[in-house]
Amino acid sequence: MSDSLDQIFIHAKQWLLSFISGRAPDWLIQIASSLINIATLLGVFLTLFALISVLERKILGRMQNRYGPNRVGPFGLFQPVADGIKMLIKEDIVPDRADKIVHFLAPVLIAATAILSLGVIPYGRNMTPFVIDGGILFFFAVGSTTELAVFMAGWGSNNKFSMLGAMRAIAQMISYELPLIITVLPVVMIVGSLNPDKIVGAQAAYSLGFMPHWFVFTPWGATAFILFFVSGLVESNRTPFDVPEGESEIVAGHMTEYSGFKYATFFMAEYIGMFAISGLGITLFLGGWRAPVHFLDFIPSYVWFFVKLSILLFVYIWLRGTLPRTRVDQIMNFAWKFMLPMAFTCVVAAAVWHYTGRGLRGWLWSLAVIAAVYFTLSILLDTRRKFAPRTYRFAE
Amino acid sequence: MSSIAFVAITILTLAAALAAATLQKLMHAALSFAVMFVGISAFFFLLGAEFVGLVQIFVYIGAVAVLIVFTILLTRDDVGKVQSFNWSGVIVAIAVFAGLVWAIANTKSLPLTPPLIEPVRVQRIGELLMTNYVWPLQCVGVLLTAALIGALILVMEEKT
Amino acid sequence: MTLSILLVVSAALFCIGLLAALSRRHAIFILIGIEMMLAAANLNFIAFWRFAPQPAQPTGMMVAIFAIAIAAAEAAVGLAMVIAVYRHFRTTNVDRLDRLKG
Amino acid sequence: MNSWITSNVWLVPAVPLAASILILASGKSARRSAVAFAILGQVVALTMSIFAFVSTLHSHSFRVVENFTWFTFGEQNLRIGFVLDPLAAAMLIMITLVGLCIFIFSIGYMAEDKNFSQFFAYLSFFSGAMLGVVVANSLLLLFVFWELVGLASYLLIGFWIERPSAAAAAKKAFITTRIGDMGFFLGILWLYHQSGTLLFYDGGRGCLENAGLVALGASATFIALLIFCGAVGKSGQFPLHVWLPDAMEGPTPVSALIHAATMVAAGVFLVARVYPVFGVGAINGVTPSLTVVVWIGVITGLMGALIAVAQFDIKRILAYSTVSQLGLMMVSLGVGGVAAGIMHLLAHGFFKALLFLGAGSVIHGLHHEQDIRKMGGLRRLMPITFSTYAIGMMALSGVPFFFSGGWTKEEILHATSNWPRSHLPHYLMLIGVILTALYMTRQIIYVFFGNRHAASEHGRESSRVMTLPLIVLAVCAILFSVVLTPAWPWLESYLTGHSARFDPHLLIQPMIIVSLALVGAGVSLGIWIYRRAGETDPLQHAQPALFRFLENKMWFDEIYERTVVALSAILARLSDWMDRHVWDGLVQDIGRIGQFFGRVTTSADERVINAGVDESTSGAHGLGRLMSRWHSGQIQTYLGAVALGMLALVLLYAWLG
Repeated sequence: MSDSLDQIFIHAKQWLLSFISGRAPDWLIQIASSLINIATLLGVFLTLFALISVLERKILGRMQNRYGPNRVGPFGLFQPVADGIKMLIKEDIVPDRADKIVHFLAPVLIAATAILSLGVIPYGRNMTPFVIDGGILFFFAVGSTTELAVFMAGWGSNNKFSMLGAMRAIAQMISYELPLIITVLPVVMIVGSLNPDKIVGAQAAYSLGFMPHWFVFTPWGATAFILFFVSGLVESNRTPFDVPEGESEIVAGHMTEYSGFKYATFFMAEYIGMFAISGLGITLFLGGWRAPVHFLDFIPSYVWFFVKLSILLFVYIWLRGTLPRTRVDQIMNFAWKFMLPMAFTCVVAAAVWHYTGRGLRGWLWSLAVIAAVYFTLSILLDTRRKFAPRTYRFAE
Repeated sequence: MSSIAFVAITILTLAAALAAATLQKLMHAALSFAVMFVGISAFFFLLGAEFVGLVQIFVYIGAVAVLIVFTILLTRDDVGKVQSFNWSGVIVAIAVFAGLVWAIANTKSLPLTPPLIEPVRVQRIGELLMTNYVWPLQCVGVLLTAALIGALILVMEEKT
Repeated sequence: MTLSILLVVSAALFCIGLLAALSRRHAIFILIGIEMMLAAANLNFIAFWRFAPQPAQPTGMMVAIFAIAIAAAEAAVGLAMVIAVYRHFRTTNVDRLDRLKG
Repeated sequence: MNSWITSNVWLVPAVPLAASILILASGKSARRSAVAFAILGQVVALTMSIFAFVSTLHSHSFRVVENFTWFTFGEQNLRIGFVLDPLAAAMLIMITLVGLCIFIFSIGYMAEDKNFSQFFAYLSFFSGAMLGVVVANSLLLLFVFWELVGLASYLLIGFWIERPSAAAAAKKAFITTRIGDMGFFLGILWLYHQSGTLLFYDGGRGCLENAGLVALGASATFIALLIFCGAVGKSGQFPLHVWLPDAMEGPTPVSALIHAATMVAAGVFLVARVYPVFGVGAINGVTPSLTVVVWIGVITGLMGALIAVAQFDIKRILAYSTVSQLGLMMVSLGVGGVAAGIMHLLAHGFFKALLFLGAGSVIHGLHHEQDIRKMGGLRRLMPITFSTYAIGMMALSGVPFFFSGGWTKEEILHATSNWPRSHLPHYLMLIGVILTALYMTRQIIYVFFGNRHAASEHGRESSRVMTLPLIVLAVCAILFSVVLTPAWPWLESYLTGHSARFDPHLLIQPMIIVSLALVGAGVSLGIWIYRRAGETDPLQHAQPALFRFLENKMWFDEIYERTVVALSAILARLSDWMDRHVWDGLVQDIGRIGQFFGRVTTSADERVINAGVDESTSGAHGLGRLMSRWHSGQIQTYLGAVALGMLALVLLYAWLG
């Protein structure tokens, strides 16, 4: 029963396709199946987007000891509908001497890339929308085009603030793209393939019944996941690193000149980017749609995926609620001086772990390597930057 | 189906390339340049070399396009002025094109149909990289670091 | 989709790159032209690999990969130079950058 | 007994030479020391000569030879040496004795001359050189001293250099003797070439000994004649006698020493010394060279005597008499009477020196008046000079019995009489004797007898220092005849190496009577012609044309002037012209050719090379400029070029492939 429940969506799709499978040529069938995938994907994640946008405000509220939006619908659940309608009916202002085409294309491109990156994540047992041999690479390739889109947004609106915001965003995203990819490297190295399904497959086994072989439980896996999660935060311009559209400084960064539906798409793209990054994180480190314990296997795979996803999202929102915004140069330094070396050590630690027999001994050895590098780095970075005495500068 | 795709992609790429070559507005040209590379990677997908396509997107659109756009940004003061367009280049290009086409037409063994192949998996490429092509890989590594440092030095603001 | 047609397409791409390099006055567009030419070359490599009698060693692909890497490095350095030249000469108009005149 | 002197007989010439050098070194003002050195030198030389003469008496055909190597060049070495034999010894005595008398005479004669010491230096230099000629054993050494003698004669003739005539006379003497010496030098070379040695006597290998003579072979006559040229030049024989009369320009002691006793005798001595060469291949004593000697002697003798008759200058008459006497000596040598010639040479040395010194004291007395027509009646004014002069005149004209000249002349006539070749020379010599007697009596009458003329008004006798040598010489002229008489021909035997026997019967010889008759005829003819001697010479009155002919020395000077001198002038001008036009022209042409080539190369250089190089450089420059236009700095043009190039390659490849 669990299997049929697990594969319910797949069967549904097969059922739909059966209508046209007989009559149409095969490329039409292919297109149809990919269309179905896309449709379900959009449906699921757009509703999730709406839900999360409200939940985020309610959770933040609760964190700040206040209620979130609770006026619209029961417990404020219809708030996204209200927001959506608000966005739609707002006038779409385009700056006069802005670069019309670029201005218009920017939001489209951002949304497209975000959605594209969703396509390769395995949501459940053989529920990966597009199975590409170099799935992970596809994810990052598409991810990297967001910078161009952000730039187009910044440039198209012909506004100094937006331009500056775009610059900052791009700088930030480029410098964190490197650690992001290098943390993924150990996983791919251990699994030996760029295909997400194979990666999830590699985390299938359980040791002693209740210990799943997720990579996050290996020393290098843990550090890699943390680094991956932080880079993910930066990639999606989330809270601690949401400098580009830091309200207090440069209005809305590259999105200042956008209003109405274009702004909505930017907003949506941001959330979908967040979903994609966390989805990938889950696939790589948290065993994808695998159950944490063996005996909970009966629950369908996609349920586990979304449970893990919601946990990660909560962490996102949690972070947004608590951490202050970091300065741009601190972000940069942090990336190049701490994240990159640590990422490389994860690769080394993974190698050590692998060659010392993947057992406890390997575990300990890789932990030692990581600990050693961590401490030297902290000493190195720390000594040179004692906390500068607080200097007060008053406006003249 | 693939022939239709082939035609579509060709049109997309060539149009984007022509736009990149001829558009007066620099930014539009640069962006069409990026679009062209999407077209080219599509080509690669079509020819069964996914990995190269992905790398193409990743490298060109991810890095080079951004670089170009940034350079255009940094050298903006005369962007507004109309850049003159000299026609001798066009003539030479057309001549070369005609020459190449003539050469292609003349070589006998070319009109082949694509044989069926199983797609090259990334793992296979990884193996090759690590076995036959280790030396070129190291050289490219050195080259890239050198380029990195070189570019940095060239662009670094003098401390004065 | 025969090989010769593909080659014609890549030749076209190459010539468009040449056109860009030769006719545009802006320094960056010369680089863009060069990138196009390189891409056309990659296309040829992959095409020949694809149409080669199977089972062909994927050398074409390997060469393409390395070519892409090198082209990227070249682009980076080229653009750095353009910026340096701009900072020095306050112009990127190639016609005026003829200090190496004979 | 070879005494010390025989082995180093070279000391005899060395002493006077050293004396002359000392005089010169001690400077012009040291008059007294100059005389002392000169006289001392001469006395030492005389004593050494006497010792040498005594040492040669002991053995027959005495000959001592001292040879040594002068210098070596390559592997050949030149040997010279000194010889002492009767001929040399006799000559040594005669030269030194006569020299001493002349030295003493010239003290008085040259007293008021300003470069007095220089005169004595030259005199002793001359006597040293003459002694050298006599004792030389090698023809080359003889030639060296021969040249020194020539030099000395030049210096002495031209002593009063400020007088142009003296300078011209010295130059003339030197040049004419040089012409003779040239022949002499060629003879030496030829002889050396033939015989390989110039030494006279070298232990059998000398050129005068048999080995050397045989080596000469056929060329002996020519060598002899060439050497005879030297003798002709030096002794003033027929063609080259013109310098002797002009040499009278020198002071009288010089004339006495050089032109009476010594230098002119050198030629005769040379022929006597080298006589074996003349005698090679003689057919009963007659060789072609000797015949030539005879005829030259005859011509000179007659010519000298004839001219002497027509001269008015007291010294010129004596000069021409010397010429004729030398001719006579040459004839005696030519006909084979070597000893007779030498004996006449010695006797002539004494009485001719006596006559010259007499003339000198006459000139000195009459304050340098030399024309005999202005003299006369000096008999009472200058008795000593008159008496010694008369003795000299008697000896010269050949009066036999008491006077040496007579005996020697008689010997010569005897020798010429039995010359197998022809008797003509004998008869011509007889005429010569008559003529000699004639012109001597003419001179005596003009100078000493007759009434006094203008110049002789204040004539008075010379001082003792001048008359003493006259007396000594007069005594010698007389005593010398003792050894010459045929009764006891000691000197002849001494010279020829035979033993001499005293035989009074030989005293009377037919030839003596003939010569006595001839002399008597000559003297009486002279007295008869010149007893009314006045301003004009009777002969001139009788035969004016002939007389003028003789007076002008048979126009020899003029002939020579027109011929030899003119010829040489022509030659000089020709060579000058040759030099200026031919050689100079040639050099010019070569230079011009060189210039021509230079011009050709420079023009080639300019037009061809420079132009070429410039052309190529400008070509390269043009090409460079053309190419540089391509370097427009536009990067796109470069790219375009690259593309086109590539296209071309592709097409080429496709087209070829």
